[in-house]
Amino acid sequence: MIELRNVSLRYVSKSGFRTLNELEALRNVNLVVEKGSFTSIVGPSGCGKTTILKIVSGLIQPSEGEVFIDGKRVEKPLPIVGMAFQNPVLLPWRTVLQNILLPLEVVEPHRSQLQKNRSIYVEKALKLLRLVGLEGFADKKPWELSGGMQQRVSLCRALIHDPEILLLDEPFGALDLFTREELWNVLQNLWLQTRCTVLMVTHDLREAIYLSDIIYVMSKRPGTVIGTMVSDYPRPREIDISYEDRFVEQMHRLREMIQVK
Amino acid sequence: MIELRNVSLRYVSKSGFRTLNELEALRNVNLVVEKGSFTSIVGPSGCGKTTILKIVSGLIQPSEGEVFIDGKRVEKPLPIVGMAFQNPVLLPWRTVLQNILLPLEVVEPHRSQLQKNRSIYVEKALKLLRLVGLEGFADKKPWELSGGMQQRVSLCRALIHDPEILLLDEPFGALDLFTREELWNVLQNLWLQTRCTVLMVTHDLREAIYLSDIIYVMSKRPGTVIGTMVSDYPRPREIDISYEDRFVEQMHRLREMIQVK
Amino acid sequence: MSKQSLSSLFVSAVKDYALPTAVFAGFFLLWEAVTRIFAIPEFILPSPSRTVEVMLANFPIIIRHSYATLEATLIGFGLSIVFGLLLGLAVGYSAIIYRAVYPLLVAFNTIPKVAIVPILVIWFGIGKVPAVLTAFLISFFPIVVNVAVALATIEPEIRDVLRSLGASKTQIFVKIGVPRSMPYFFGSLKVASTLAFVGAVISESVASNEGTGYLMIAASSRFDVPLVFAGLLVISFIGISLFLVFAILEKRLVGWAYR
Amino acid sequence: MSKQSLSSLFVSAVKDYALPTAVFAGFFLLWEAVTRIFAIPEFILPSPSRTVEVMLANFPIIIRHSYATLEATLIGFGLSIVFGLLLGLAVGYSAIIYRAVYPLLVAFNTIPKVAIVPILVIWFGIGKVPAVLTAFLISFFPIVVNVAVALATIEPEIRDVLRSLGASKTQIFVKIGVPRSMPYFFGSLKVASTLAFVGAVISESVASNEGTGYLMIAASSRFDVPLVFAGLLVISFIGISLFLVFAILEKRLVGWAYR
Amino acid sequence: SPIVMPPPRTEVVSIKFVLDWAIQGPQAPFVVALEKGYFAQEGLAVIVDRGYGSADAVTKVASGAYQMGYGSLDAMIEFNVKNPGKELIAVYVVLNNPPYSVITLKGKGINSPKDLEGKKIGAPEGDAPRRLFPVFAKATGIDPSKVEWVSMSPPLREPSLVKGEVDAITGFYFTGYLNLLALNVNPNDIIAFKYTDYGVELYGNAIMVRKDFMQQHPDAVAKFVRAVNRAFKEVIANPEMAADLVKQRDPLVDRNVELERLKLAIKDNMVTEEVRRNGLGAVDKARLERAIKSVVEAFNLPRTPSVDEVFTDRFLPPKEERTI
Ligand SMILES: Nc1ncnc2c1ncn2[C@@H]1O[C@H](COP(=O)(O)OP(=O)(O)OP(=O)(O)O)[C@@H](O)[C@H]1O
Ligand SMILES: Nc1ncnc2c1ncn2[C@@H]1O[C@H](COP(=O)(O)OP(=O)(O)OP(=O)(O)O)[C@@H](O)[C@H]1O
Ligand SMILES: [Mg+2]
Ligand SMILES: [Mg+2]
Repeated sequence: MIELRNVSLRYVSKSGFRTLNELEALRNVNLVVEKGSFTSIVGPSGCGKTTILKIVSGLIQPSEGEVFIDGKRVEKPLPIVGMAFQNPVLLPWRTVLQNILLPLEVVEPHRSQLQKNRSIYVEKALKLLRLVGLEGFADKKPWELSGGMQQRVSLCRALIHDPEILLLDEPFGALDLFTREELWNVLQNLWLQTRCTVLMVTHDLREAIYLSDIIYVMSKRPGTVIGTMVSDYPRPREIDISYEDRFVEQMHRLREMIQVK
Repeated sequence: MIELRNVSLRYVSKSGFRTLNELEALRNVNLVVEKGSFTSIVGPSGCGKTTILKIVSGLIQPSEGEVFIDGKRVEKPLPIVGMAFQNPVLLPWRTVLQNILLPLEVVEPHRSQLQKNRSIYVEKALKLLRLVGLEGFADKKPWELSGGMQQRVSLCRALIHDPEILLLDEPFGALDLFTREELWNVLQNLWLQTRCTVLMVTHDLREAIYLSDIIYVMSKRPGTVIGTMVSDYPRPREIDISYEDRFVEQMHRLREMIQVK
Repeated sequence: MSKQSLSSLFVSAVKDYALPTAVFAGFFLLWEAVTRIFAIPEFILPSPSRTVEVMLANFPIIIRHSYATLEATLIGFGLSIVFGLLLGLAVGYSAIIYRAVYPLLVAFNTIPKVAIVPILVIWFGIGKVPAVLTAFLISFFPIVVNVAVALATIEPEIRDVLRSLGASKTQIFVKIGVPRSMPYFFGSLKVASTLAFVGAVISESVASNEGTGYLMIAASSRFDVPLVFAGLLVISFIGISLFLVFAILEKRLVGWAYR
Repeated sequence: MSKQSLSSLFVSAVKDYALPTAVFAGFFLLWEAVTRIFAIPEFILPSPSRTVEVMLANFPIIIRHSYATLEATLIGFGLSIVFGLLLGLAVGYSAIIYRAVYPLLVAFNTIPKVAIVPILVIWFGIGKVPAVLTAFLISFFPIVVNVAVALATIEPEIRDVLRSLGASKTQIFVKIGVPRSMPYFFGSLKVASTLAFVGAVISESVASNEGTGYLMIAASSRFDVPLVFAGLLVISFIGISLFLVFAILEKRLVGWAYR
Repeated sequence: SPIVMPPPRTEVVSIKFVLDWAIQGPQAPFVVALEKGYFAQEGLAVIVDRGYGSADAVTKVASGAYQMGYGSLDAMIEFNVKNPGKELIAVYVVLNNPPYSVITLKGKGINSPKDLEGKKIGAPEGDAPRRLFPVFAKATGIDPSKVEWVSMSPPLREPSLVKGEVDAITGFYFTGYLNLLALNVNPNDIIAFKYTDYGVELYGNAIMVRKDFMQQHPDAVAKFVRAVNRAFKEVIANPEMAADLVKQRDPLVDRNVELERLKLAIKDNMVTEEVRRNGLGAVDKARLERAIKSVVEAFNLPRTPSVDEVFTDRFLPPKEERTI
């Protein structure tokens, strides 16, 4: 379970000892992600969604308030977290496959087994690549891939070490509609198998409702939670449900929640 | 007018003199963008959309076929082109404002006037920033902006030198629905004023129909044009038209065109 | 990164000033201890206390000679920056120039500059010019290498931003190459400035009537080793001062790279 | 970038081999011409033809001495790589270590190593050890600087990829710091390897019974300037060979940075 | 010649010996002793290294890096006065007259020492003839303050003289003379003022030893001196053979040049009137006393060492073995 209690965050620009200016990105954010649930965050550009993910992952510390994962305060990044960043950020000196294997070289218990079970892990990575539609690209360098392809590689990298907590920052932002819908189902299936806790940022309301149990709506900067919506369609869900009237109506409601501001 | 005649492109990985492997990205692409028109390209991830923009801009040369702009063969990049890349690629040592002013330091006649008319150009840049909703961020460094904000800055940079040809690679991909719709109208208004030739890549079919005169649909890799659709709503268009039945129906048709493959 | 408290301010201040001072103090203490414990004779390695004593006693002379060295160093170093930058840009920009010029540069730099000083002396006479030239010749290579690497490794994505505007190669240099290579350029300046000092001193020790190099040779031939070390100490101080100037410039100009 | 034709293949081949050869040939021709046109006496600057003549006449001796120099250089250079890398990692990683150690390093490098050789000789005797140590001491600084800069300028975005996995500082070093700094590391190796040669030769010229430095001093004290230059020529050739080894390694290891 | 006795069963003492300069003709006595195995026959394991000037040799011996060395007496005197407790002492003088000289060329307008006034003289800062120039000036009655010195490293001297950068140089006569010949200067154009020709009473280079080593290993020092003395006599008798051995030791040298250099040294510096009278290696105490005074004056030393502090004759072989 992930819990944000009264989290505020100010970005400070410093020059030497002097504070040049401050920017309040988050104000009093309260947010709970139940263990094993799929939660999404939507909100206007620049409202602090990425900042929330970075706080949950322990990459930055809140200016005020606290973050708990399974009751323990987050003070530094945890290896049980897998994160797909908004930019793919693949390491240019590694091939696609080597990029995907990176977390295994860092996170225990995989790290000590990588040597021994390398072929098993490679097999797993190749399977993930196949799932996201990138069969045959394992040995390419990142810059030989298109933007959407890089994003998919970055998703594989977040998944490879079976994280208990999965943080996704617009994971399908650079993908076309069909690839996107395919990957929704891929993600849904993986999640149904592992039941890890997912916190996803997205701009696509359909995506949010289709994949999530709960959707948090955020206000403009300084970002704070201004509403939630439950999506209780039975799983596994299929694309067709998104054309159902109830779904479309929910999308409209979500839209209005954001628009009210 | 932009014209692609039988354009094919193969990416070649080399190691020293040896060719490691080839990847056929485009095959026999024929495409015409009328002068002053707004044209979009849609297609699956990795089908070569970005590649087409790079070929049109003269950044890469087609393996076969030819590209003409206003009847002249494109052999190298032209200063009349403004391009917003799929990644924002802002220069980290420059502030937001300085990033936007970059093209003016390179492209004539602005270059020779920049010194003299600096305040006018700065005014223009600040106006663009205001239009995309980034008032007050002129003096920030790029990495102090969120992903969507960076993308908007990159759009401003493509526009600052009043290019005759505007190439946009998923310019609104990282934006939430509302910011996106606002920017559609901003772009539409700018375009109605300047009537430059726009070629845009997008994954959002609504966006494509809303903004364009013509939409080209591309196949999976190796990419080629498999269909076109005309969008003839009178301008200026307003967001409401996208909820009209005809528009929704056109979206479904476009969707099917892509899905057929 | 995001918090700023009194205690962190204090920590920064300590980092900024106290620590280097402590390290230097420690270094001198160690040096003093070594010379005492092993009873190292003065004519091999004088203790720092003795060195400072001699330094103070001969301060005006040392300063005069150090000034001469500093002058030669700075002029030679200035030449290095200009030519190193230009050559680095050329080499980093064009693979052809890289292949053509690099091996020659490597060959040249493998040669100890001491071997070249006599030639310079014969051509330019004894005095300032050989010192300046030696400082230049010894210090331009690191600048060339780093600027060249920085240019050659510009990410194509960034380069394309300017190329797409029809920018000339020179413009890409100026707008991207130069600012992007700044952190490494400053790095190379740190190496180059120390080498420039070495070059000037070497040249002075081969043929000159002034400068720290001359002072050192003169002192050591009189068995006045503490004076040699006093000269070295002053040169080191000047070297550090120059380094601090760079450090400040660096902070202002390339802070973006060290976020 | 995307085209590959016979003609472009030919152009690459020319770039690869013909051009550097031509440049070298041109350099030697120029040198020969200068010595002839200005009738420069042999004791100032011997012509290349004379130098080569002397080189061939004394080939076995020169090779023996060059071998000694190469040995000292390589060992010293190896030490440089190891310690330079370690120190560079430490300095580049921790701002505290940076502030504490950097000024000391700068001060140390401002001192001409010639001044230190006698101390080394007193402690380690005449011969190979001082040469090795001098080669090491003179060449590790560029490595430290470049590795440190490369580490300190890692983009936070890339660093966060590993940090988010709970990676330790060491792991971030190994997985990102090291590969990312490779291009600059190789750049610094080019500078350091030439300096290592210089260091070995200098030490040999002050305290040794063998090596190119000894050969040069012996020859120059006999006014056999062509022999001095023959020694320099051989050292340069060895320097270029070492450079080529790096160039090949570089192409294999950091090709990604030069796309 | 004496029958070589099997060496007594004492431990082999190893001695590291540093020369004043490169291995050249005038260093032949040590080369010959080494190459012919005279040290080994005395039961000594000797290593001979080239040096980088007398000052450097003195320092290296004093520091303990070497046990014995070869260098000029003036450098040793200066060091001894400046570093009490680390003194060296000379045990055998090789160059009875120092080869110090001022060298110039015809056409520079210098025909007598007096003409040096107002002229530029090139020399390394630590060059012995340069530093002892006041002694020479006193002997010739010129004003040393009217001479302008130009500092340069040793190999730059002769080219600078030829190029006209300086009007004269100081240095060892046998070095400067031959270097000028190597630069294609006509021997008749070379003008040299040898210090000894003008009544300068100095001694040249000697074998020196650290005092503590001398006290611990008096036998070894005596054996070393004996071996060198034996070789020295052979060198004087047969310079050709000596030059061959020098060439053998350092293949890079030009044998004939070194032979020439050696012959010059023998003639001017090694076999003097005094040597014929007193034998090789010895000193004339009265002359040495005057020499010490000159050095003290020239170097502005705070103390005047006694003759016994500078030289001891207790290791000299019997006079008949030293006579030529
Ligand atoms: N490193 C930083 N330094 C200073 N300000 C920052 C930094 N990162 C983000 N900000 C500011 O914090 C605010 C929130 O940024 P964040 O990246 O969390 O937004 P976001 O919700 O992810 O937006 P988007 O949808 O555009 O990605 C923005 O106004 C941005 O300018
Ligand atoms: N520099 C490159 N080197 C080698 N292959 C490349 C390179 N750039 C692109 N490709 C390949 O060319 C194909 C088309 O790439 P492109 O970037 O044009 O796709 P795209 O249509 O823009 O995709 P997306 O929507 O994901 O951005 C992809 O399969 C990609 O792997
Ligand atoms: Mg974001
Ligand atoms: Mg693309």
